[in-house]
Amino acid sequence: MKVHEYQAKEIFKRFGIQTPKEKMCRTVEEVVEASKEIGIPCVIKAQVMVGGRGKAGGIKIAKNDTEVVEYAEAILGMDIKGISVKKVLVSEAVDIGSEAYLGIIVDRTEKKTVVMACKEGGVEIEEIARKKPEAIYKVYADSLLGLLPYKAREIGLFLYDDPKVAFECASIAAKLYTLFINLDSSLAEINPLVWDKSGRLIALDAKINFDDNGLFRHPDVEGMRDRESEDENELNAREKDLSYVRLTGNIGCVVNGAGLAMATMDLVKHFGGEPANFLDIGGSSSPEKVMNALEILLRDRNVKVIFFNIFGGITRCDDVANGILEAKKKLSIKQPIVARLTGTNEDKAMEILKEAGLIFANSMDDGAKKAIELLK
Amino acid sequence: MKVHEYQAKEIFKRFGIQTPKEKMCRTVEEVVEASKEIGIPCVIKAQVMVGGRGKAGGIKIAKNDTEVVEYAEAILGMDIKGISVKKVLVSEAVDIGSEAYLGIIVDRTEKKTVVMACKEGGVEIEEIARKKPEAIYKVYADSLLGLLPYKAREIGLFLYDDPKVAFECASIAAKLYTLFINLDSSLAEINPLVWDKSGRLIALDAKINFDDNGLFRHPDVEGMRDRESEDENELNAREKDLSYVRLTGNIGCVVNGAGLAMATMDLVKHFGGEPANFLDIGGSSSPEKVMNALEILLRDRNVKVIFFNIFGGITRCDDVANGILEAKKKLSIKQPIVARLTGTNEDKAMEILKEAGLIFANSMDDGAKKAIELLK
Amino acid sequence: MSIFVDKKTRLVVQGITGRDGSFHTAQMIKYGTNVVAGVTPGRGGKEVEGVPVFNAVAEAVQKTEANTSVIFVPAKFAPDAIYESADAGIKLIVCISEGIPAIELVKVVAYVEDKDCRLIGPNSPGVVSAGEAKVGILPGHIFKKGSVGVVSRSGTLTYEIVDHITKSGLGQSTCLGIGGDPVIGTKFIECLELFAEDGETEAVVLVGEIGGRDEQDAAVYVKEHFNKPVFGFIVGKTAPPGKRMGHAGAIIAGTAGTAAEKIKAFEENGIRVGETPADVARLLKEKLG
Amino acid sequence: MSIFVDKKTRLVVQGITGRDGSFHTAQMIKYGTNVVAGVTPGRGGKEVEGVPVFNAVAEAVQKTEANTSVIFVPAKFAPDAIYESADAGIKLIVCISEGIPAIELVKVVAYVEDKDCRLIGPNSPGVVSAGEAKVGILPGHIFKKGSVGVVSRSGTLTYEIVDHITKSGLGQSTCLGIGGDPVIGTKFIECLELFAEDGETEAVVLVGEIGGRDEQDAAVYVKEHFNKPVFGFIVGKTAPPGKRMGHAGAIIAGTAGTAAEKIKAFEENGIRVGETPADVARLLKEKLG
Repeated sequence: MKVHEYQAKEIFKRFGIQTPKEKMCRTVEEVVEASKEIGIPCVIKAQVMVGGRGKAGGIKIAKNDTEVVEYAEAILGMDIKGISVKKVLVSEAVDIGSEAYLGIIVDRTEKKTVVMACKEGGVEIEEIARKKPEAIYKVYADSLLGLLPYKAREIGLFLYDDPKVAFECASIAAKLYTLFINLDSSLAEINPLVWDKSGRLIALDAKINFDDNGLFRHPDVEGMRDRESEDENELNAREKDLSYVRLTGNIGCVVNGAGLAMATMDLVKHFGGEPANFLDIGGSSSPEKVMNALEILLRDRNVKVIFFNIFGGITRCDDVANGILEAKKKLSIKQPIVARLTGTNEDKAMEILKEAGLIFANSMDDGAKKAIELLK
Repeated sequence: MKVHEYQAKEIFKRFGIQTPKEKMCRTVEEVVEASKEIGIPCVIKAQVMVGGRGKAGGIKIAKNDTEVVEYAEAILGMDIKGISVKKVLVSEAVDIGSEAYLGIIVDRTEKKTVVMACKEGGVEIEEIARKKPEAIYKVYADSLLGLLPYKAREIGLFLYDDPKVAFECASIAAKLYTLFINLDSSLAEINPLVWDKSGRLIALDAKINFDDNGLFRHPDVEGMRDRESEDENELNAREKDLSYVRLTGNIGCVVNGAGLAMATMDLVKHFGGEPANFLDIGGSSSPEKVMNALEILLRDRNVKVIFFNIFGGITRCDDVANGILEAKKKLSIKQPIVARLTGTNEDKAMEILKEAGLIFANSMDDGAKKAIELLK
Repeated sequence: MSIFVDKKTRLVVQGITGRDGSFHTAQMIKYGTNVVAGVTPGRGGKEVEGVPVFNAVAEAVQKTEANTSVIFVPAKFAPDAIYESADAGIKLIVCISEGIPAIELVKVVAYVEDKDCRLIGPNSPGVVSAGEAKVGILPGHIFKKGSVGVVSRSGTLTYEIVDHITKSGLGQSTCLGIGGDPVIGTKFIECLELFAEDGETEAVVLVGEIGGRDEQDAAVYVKEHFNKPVFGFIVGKTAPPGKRMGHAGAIIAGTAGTAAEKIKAFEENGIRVGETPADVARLLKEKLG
Repeated sequence: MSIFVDKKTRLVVQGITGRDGSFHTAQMIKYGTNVVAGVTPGRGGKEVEGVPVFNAVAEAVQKTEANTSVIFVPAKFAPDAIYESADAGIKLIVCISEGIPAIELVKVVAYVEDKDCRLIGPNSPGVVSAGEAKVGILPGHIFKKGSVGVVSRSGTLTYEIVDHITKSGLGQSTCLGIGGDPVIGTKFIECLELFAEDGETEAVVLVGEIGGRDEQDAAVYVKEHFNKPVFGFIVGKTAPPGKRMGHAGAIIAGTAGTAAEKIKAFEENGIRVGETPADVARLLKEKLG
């Protein structure tokens, strides 16, 4: 789960990491009000959870009252990569001395939490990782003891020559690590970390992603979810314990298991079709779950054919079959359904579905091909 | 550092461990008031930091209003092992089902934190440890991960057959462990842990000792110190970074280093004398520290001779000598001083003290003997 | 021969009295797995499918000499279950539970690696050594004793691949799902190391997916150290960047972890990649006859 | 020969720019110890007593091949200093700092034991191998090269004993204080194991005190495994129960840890106990001539 910059900064403050004086606003009036409080010049930053806000014109420095109004009007409501800007952050214009990068993730290969630092801030870390990986300094936290103070100092002394600033930076790294662990983050990033001309070390931008598996123990974080900016169907699917991602094609896929679901999408594409979605109904099935899955799937008006690909293990094919039957009754499904159901209780499923008007497939390949055929 | 039962129970409550309904009182009037709130019968318990309160008559069950007044009057002001009772705890009379023991310490031999449980509660654990050690069930916390839930369950399932009660007990063990670690305890004990007839698991008595080395990070705990019940001189010594323990003899000992200080006391005794105290002036010396040491030492009116035994390493003998000179001037010391000063700068010390009227010794043995001689 | 599990496996089922635990205990016994004990705290003394239940793993190990455990407890309790097994001297822990927070897994994995113990998973469908033992939830009927080893990051997709292999006339030595989470106990390379020494295994199939770079690391390992034929299959070619595809680990971050770069790494290092599951079986059949 | 430290010791001083650190660096160099580096974060590039100062132990190890460290930093920072040395590959850590909370030591000791690294202390006065190297704060002038090993739980009392030994005409192989805290890195038995294999050591003196049962454990070990003569000295005979005598560890809890039971354990296991420090030297002299 992602949160907005202004939310990440609220969390930063809670953990003692200094951020610029700033205020989140939803209207031009609020922006004008905030600019008086914060002072002019001030920075107006679009709050959208996609990269490249700056290039898209979503970040502007207002140098006078007129510009405050002008930029607020321009940015609020602006469309950035398909997302409409509903909130802006009005921020103190910091007098930047130097910019650095500080971020924490779990390193899959080392199976450890890693703190990354780079003397170049404000640039995309993945870009640097690809082009000059040696510019990124990595320090691994001890898996059981956490980020030891001497390792935090290592980060500080890498970024700054002045020991006082280095130790201040070490303290920020330690706080960022505590935040990362205490809130089950999957990414906590200060980019740029600014050493300003008045001598402060300050988080000019903030990014925190959360591990969905850890959200259950952080209801306060879950409460920060911006439901407006998420796909309603994906949200709905998650609430019903389904995993759904909308794509742009027209063949709706219903599959058990994430790997098989991806394989199904790939196979549709392989044979010349276009998958409308990723949809994993998960392990233990029930007719109700299948109903819910179809309901979500059908909200996508692009779906012209439905392709069920089920390999029963824990999932019982008869459960799926019963779900299909019920859904057909209640949801008045007009699209043709191609069904490939194999494994646990496949015979029962066939019995249940024999008069349901489905197109049966005896393999994944067969199913994908039949689904594509139906579109012609 | 030790705290009273009522303070330990305040801490228990903070960590979610259930205690009886109770109230600390300083006067008979307060006890009467509390008994109305808590209900009669109630238990009146002397708050003193020594064992054997019960046997000394410091714990009574009052079955009516008259007894409340009678016992309150009897216990408040009572002398238990030389300590005057200034506070009592008025406690709900719990309907005891069964009693158990639950305690946590750091095991020196295993170098680990150990949770100890025993099905016999309300008795002294050291007594059981000596007489039937097999009755004590021990579970070691992982040094880095802490007390894992499965180990807390082991404790619960050892003490109680009913799984529900066992899991409740596991949760108490987990809370007690968290308390132990979070507050730098050296002992955290529930004795007895009572399963009462209404089905509650409740800490009927509570004991917490704190690691003095950890107190610096727990000012709230330090604030619980009962200055009234501690020896004023020992308290004073600690504040001046000296380690002092008063004994009953008449030869005052001033030594650098705890081991040597104990050796000095033993030696005095060995040659037939009686040490008045343990006093360690610590590593790095200063004339002022020596002054402070003598000031504390001389508050003990029993001291008839002073014996300095200094083996200079970090401690400089000339610092000690200067301290003695100054103290003689400012404190008008009448007692004779035997001085054995060897090691770093011993020559300078001799030079400083040559006209100070001290009795010099060329070894520990010599010093101890001379000090004893002076008493005759 | 085979790897991880076989006839000598003495299995303890953690969470045996739960819905999944009891169901799969029956399935594993049916397959021939030697299930010697179950554990559910507070249920000690009971039986499930004829298997004695204990309060703690240590007790189960002491009384039944269990050497392998399979974990069916909810994610919230799974790390503790793993610690318990590792402490009790279990040598192989197969964790089926899914949804464990990554920061817990970092601790769990470090702890287990420090003991003489291997963790497979979490979020693993389990391990099957065909005709020997089945530990986990993979459906037993699709397997046939043979010479192909299969290692996969996913569950049902593994069944699909195995099913194709069996239908092609070939069989399997050992098949396992290593789990779809970013932090897992056992990765491709460790499985390859064991397959290299397994006399029964003549070829290996690596089933990968988007996210991370385990497939790339495995590809380099195969080229440098592995002497048996290896075939690959990668899913997620149509997955958009930044979107999690079910598994916590199946996500393309920025430009890293795409199916294209994984397929490229496989092919550059001598691993033939199938276009579809059926294709993988066909390639295998061509090679092994 | 000798144990723990010798001419091959390459010492890094953690906290070298502090008051105690710099003073004792000079003293150790004067004794002939090979002090190769110092560490104080933020002071890298400076020099103390001609010794180069680094920001981190890893850097010091890399540049100077230090293999031993001595720690002079305040208690609050000492655990981190120990972790840093252990992580940097230091083989012997001597921690002089005192006042570290016991629950930190539990972690530190577990962590260090898991590495190929030994911790002496905390709250240790250090280790001296006479004529070879001095690591810590023991006064160098009282030592004389010889054949007696001394292990002690205290500081100045060790000096007293060593001084008597030297004045009796005998000398020492290695002398050390293991620290007075309840939880310490190295205990009597581990020192005895090393003294057993040290050709230079002909007899050992164990200097114990009230609290705990390390002396009792050591006594049993001596009887069962140790073939050289051992002498003992125990302080705290006059200490009252329940009162801490300076050291965090020097306390008689209930009826356990008294001087009487320690002396009894020594005598029952063939360790002759001196009544006074002078007496210990006399007993040694009788035995070794």
